[in-house]
Amino acid sequence: MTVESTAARGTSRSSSGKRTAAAKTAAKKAPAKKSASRAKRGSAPAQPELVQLLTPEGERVEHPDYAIDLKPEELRGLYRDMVLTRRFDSEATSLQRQGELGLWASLLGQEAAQIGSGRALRDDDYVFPTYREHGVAWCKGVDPANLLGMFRGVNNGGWDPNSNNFHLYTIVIGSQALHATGYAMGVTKDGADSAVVAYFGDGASSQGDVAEAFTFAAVYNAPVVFFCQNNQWAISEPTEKQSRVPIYQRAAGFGFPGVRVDGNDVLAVLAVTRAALEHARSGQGPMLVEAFTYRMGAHTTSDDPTRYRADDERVAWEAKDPILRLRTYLENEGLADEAFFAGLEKESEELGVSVREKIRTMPDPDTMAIFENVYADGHALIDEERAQFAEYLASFADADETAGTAGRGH
Amino acid sequence: MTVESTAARGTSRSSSGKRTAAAKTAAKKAPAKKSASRAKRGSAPAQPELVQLLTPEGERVEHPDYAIDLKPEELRGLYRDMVLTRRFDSEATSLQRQGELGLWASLLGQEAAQIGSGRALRDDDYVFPTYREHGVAWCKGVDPANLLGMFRGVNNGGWDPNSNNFHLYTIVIGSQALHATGYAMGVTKDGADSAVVAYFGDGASSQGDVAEAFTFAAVYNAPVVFFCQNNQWAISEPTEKQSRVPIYQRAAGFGFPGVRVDGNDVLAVLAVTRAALEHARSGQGPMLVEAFTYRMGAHTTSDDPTRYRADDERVAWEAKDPILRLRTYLENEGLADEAFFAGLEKESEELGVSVREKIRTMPDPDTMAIFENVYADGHALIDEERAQFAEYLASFADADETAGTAGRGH
Amino acid sequence: MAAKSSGQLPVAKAINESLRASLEADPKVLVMGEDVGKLGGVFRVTDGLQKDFGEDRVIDTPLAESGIVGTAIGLALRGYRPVVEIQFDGFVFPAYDQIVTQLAKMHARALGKVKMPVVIRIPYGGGIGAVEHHSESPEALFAHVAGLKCVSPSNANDAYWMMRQAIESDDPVIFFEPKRRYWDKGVVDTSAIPAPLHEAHVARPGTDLTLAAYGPMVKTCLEAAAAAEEEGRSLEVVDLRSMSPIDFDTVQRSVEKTGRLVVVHEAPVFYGSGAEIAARITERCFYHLESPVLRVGGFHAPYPPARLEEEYLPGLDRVLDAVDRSLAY
Amino acid sequence: MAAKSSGQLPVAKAINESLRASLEADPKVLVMGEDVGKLGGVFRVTDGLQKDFGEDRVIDTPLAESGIVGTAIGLALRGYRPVVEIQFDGFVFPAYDQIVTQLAKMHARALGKVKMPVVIRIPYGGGIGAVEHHSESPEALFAHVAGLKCVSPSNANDAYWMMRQAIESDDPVIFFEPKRRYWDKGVVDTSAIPAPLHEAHVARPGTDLTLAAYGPMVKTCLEAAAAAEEEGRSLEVVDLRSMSPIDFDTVQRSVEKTGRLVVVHEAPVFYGSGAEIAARITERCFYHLESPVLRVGGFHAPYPPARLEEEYLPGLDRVLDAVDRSLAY
Ligand SMILES: Cc1ncc(C[n+]2csc(CCOP(=O)(O)OP(=O)(O)O)c2C)c(N)n1
Ligand SMILES: Cc1ncc(C[n+]2csc(CCOP(=O)(O)OP(=O)(O)O)c2C)c(N)n1
Ligand SMILES: [Mg+2]
Ligand SMILES: [Mg+2]
Repeated sequence: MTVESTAARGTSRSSSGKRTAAAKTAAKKAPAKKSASRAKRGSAPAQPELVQLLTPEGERVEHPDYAIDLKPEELRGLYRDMVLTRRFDSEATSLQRQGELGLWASLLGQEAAQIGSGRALRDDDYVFPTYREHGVAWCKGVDPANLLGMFRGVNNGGWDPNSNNFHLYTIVIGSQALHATGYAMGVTKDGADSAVVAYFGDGASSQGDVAEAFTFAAVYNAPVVFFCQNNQWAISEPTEKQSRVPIYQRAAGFGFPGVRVDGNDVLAVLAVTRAALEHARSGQGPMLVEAFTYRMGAHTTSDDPTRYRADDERVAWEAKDPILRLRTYLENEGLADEAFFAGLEKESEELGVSVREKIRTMPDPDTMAIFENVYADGHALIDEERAQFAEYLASFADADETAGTAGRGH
Repeated sequence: MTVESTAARGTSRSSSGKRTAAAKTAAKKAPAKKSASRAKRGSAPAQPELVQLLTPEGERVEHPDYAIDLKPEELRGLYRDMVLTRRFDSEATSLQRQGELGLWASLLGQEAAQIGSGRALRDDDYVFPTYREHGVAWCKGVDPANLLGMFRGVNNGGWDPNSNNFHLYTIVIGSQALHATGYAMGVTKDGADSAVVAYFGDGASSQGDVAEAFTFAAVYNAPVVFFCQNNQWAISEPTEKQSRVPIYQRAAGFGFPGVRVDGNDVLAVLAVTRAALEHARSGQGPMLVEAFTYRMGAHTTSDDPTRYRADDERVAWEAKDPILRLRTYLENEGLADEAFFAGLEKESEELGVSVREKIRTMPDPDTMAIFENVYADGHALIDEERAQFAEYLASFADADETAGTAGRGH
Repeated sequence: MAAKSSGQLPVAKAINESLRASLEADPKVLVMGEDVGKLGGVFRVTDGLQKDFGEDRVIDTPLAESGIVGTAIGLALRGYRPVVEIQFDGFVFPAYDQIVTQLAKMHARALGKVKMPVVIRIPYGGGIGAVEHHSESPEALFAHVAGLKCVSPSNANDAYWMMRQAIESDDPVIFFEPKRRYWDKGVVDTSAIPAPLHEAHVARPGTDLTLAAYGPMVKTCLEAAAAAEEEGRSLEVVDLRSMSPIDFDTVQRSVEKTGRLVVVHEAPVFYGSGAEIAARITERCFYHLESPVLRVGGFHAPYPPARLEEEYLPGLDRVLDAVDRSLAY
Repeated sequence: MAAKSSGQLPVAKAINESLRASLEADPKVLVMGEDVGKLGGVFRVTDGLQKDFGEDRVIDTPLAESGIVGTAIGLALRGYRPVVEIQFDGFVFPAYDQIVTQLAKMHARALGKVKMPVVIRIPYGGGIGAVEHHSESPEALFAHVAGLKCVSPSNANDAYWMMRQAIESDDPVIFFEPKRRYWDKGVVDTSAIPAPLHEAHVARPGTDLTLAAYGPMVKTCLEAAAAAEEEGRSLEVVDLRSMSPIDFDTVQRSVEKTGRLVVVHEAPVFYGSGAEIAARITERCFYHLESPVLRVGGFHAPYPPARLEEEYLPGLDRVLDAVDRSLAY
């Protein structure tokens, strides 16, 4: 087993090094005290268990609790999903650099966590994403170009959540965990056996809303899977700033199971998420999955990670690349041939082209869209303001017509 | 050991009965599934450990982790504290009935939890209470009459928190857990070895603020003891509506120890709180103490518990009365004589009289107090409004003088 | 059954009947909050509902307001119509983030693809001798937020009908219940056709000056108008009923007639709803106003302890003082 | 060292220098928030502070705004003076409960026995092409709340001095930083004696009409005044600087001179600060006003996606349109 090779950080980060040292000192200070022994009872094992089915070297390994048996085309399918997702993501990053998008939140490095969990879903399962679940959106069949609308600044959510059971991106950290829980409560009321997945990050685990979602889900036994992508960074803050024990352990204290999975291992993520969904579906309530992964890129295109983290950390994680390891496995086992990889390369290229084209022709919203959809049943003030603004805008048109001069800019 | 006699409910409450039945059904549904076995890993043992040093029958028992050795006068002191606290509390309840107070939140039944924890404190330790910690206030030396101010409606907090290191009562559930944590962070910054205690209820354990306090305390290793009085009710809601596992287990998932203590056993509460304070003081960070107790009375004088709970539950808990069991022990062991009990009875009576007198002579605040202490450095609008209101009030005085008629009521 | 009732009901009971009728009319309607089940709420507004509609539809929640509103949003996304109770005005703030950033914006964020039929009931205002956080009037903090609607009934009939309409609305409605008027009785006509939810109502006609108010202050204004009549002054009282949107047309019509306006609310005057009404009515009626719009309300201070609330709250005298000042221009 | 700097600084850097000077001047001053440490904040306002003052005084916090403000309150109770950063306007709401029910009221609750010297820095407003929740102007939601003070500088010198004064204040101050002006340079004179924190400033004298604004809109108003001058109109621009308290005296003096007032802010007009200013100035200057106070601001709609913000935000033309309308009375 090479579980540690993924679990342990490639390079020791100075702050994390310090924390360990500090903990040791504290323990030394009062070694004979009873409270120290009690402290141990409450705290975590040093090396948390990490479910892994495919090592970074592309070797299949077994796990006593989580088995998976996939057909070659299923394995190729997962590979294809990850490759296309990465391609879409890097295309979006370029489009941002070219000024077509105002911002982009890349999922680079998190493809296995997203495709593995996304492919565990049934059509009737419902997803509540953060702003980074482009791979899950892909699995749910959301048109990738639609994901770009809010980053381009043409809307705040460019798809109908109900047409793919994929909720809108949520920017206020942690909020969606409660929406997912409420939705899952509704699923139970309807007597359905669908499940709901709430995605969130390591940083989000600190938000009160996430804890309240745990409480509500436990109390109502709601069929919701809390899926935490621990990519080890919340912008510039390492996970140590959010928790001093692994995040999956949070669940037990709320009365439901938690498990940590190698988030760069698409097979393990798929197996664990399937089990969690089944747990929810079968009336056993919520479960927390912590996918231990790594944010390979910047937080968003506005971020500069060189200010706060060493490059060798990222380099070390490159060796655990989720796509690479599945490719090695496919190649080693002869499960995919050259033609497959070549075909995928072409498909990738085409996806890039189509996304580029779609974004470049994506129209700006009409000015009067400002006043649309604020209320479903209307609001007198909106009507008044819309009319006044239209009149105001028209006054420029009149001025243009009569004097031939443009307005002075709003 | 008669631990169960306190831990188990005297009567099975129908809703709790249902929950157990439902859980059993769910487990039966998928007994062979792996996810079921995983579920067990995450959930609690059926009979949570409860630290007890004095049984409901007044028998001293030992606990492997928590020892205590008190002198007879210390034991009598604890008894006295509980008796006087109960007396003060029942006096306040009567005063409410007589219209002297607008409301009262009785601590009846929780004397051991409060005196046990309150007497574990050093003078330099700081307490952040809810609205029910009259016994802790007593231990910290706050004049009991001062506690009545907010319930009488003459102020929103009638004491200087810094003169007794006892913060003001906090009504917004859970808020004070964060204040305590921040205060404890400050203690660490100051290099002091004081500890801080945040009191909260079982209901409060659901609030996001309490979870965030756990996170901050863990991350900064703050010397704060989270002291949860699980009196089993949040107004009309039993603890099952807040958590499906014992609350003390919440702590481990945040990376610090939690322990459940018999909250009606003053010796056990004292021992456990001492250990938790020592844990905090010695640089080991936060700890959660769940004192398992029972709210013998109504939530407040405005509440009518007959609407939502069976009287036999309360009756069953009477057998576990915290004062009675210590009295039995004192009497059985010959640690207190008739004179002591008679003296205490007299002291009790005097306390009642003095509280009654103080409350009846407690003056109403001056009208203009409305404008006082809104800002430390003043605010132009307050000055304006104060002046206008004074002028307005004066106009009635003028009218009174000239016409001899009273104002029409503000 | 209860829906046929028509007669004298206290405001709290009228809301209870309204919730009951809504639960009966639409299986998607849910009632949720702290202590709304067996206890029937601390004001008994949900009394008996859990018994009759079950724990699945009348839901005692954990003690966490953000959780209550956040899960209500999720339930709405699933097609339910949750009616959420916040126990007291001062306890809505833990849910403020979910209300402002999620509930209010979800419909717009989804370009209209999802609806948010969530009602948030808040017993609000003072006058009941309560402790801190139990007497506040935070309506301006919600009315400023686009995507929300805010209403407050002043009497039993409105309480019944406005609640039914709020539950039927596809928009989130913050429903401010005038808790000091819970016990005031009025005729509830459950067979009448109600006025639109956001329409103001001339509660008492008059010619000399307009008093505009909503919720608990309508009664105070009506009493003031009655007292003024004895002094030979004819005050018109407009019951606004809705703080977002505000029916400025009705106020404007009144002010065009009377030439004077005093706005009365319990909430602090500074940045309160009176400011919005004063600003807009002054713009609309600049040439009709014979005196500036005056405001009577709370001071820029925390709600005081109960023994001072009578002085703090706008009462008959403070309203009439403002009337005097307005008429003195 | 840095405190001696005097010269052209961008607003963001001026705040950075101000924080630095405050950290140097008083060991009780702390800086805390998400990413304020190594990263120096997403706008680099706290750049270099952790390096120079250590992790004990410049504190990266967990991602939980209620936790940040709640622990800041506790630290203030222990004698510290925390300066809290909220990363963007739209993320202050999880902390709203702690701000409104605890921070704002603690001093009054304790009958003056404790003080709450906490500054909450909020980069606010639009114009930077950001995604949802990153462009809002929620100041009215704080100014309505007694116990808080709210200020917003419009230029680098004020940014420096007002921050120093806010930190020195024993009251909680919500410090709204005009994020679209972070990069605008101005002279900062660190040796001058600053004006009182809550005093308004006549940024440009004029005679025909008063424009009142604060924060980012002051620049817009100054530009509008310059453009109006070309058309022969003399506009006076009042930089309010403080939204609670508001220096009504200065506005009143100006309006008594000009007879006309237009209030400009990015926040939605409905229940916005313009309403309070309009209501009070109309009361104070009823006989001086030649036209109703007009308001220019955001619409009653969520802040729109970036591609619409130029239309949504009050700009030169909308201000001048209001000026035209006011003068047409
Ligand atoms: C309530 C709130 N506070 C702050 C932010 C600003 N912010 C955006 S992303 C982020 C970090 C999130 O970290 P994490 O939860 O680990 O997710 P990741 O970005 O790593 O996927 C922060 C602080 C926000 N969006 N919402
Ligand atoms: C934020 C908030 N929500 C609701 C309330 C109303 N309320 C007051 S006490 C209480 C129950 C508290 O239960 P618990 O935490 O168990 O404490 P106990 O009263 O049992 O001591 C509730 C819901 C409140 N004070 N604050
Ligand atoms: Mg992260
Ligand atoms: Mg309780």
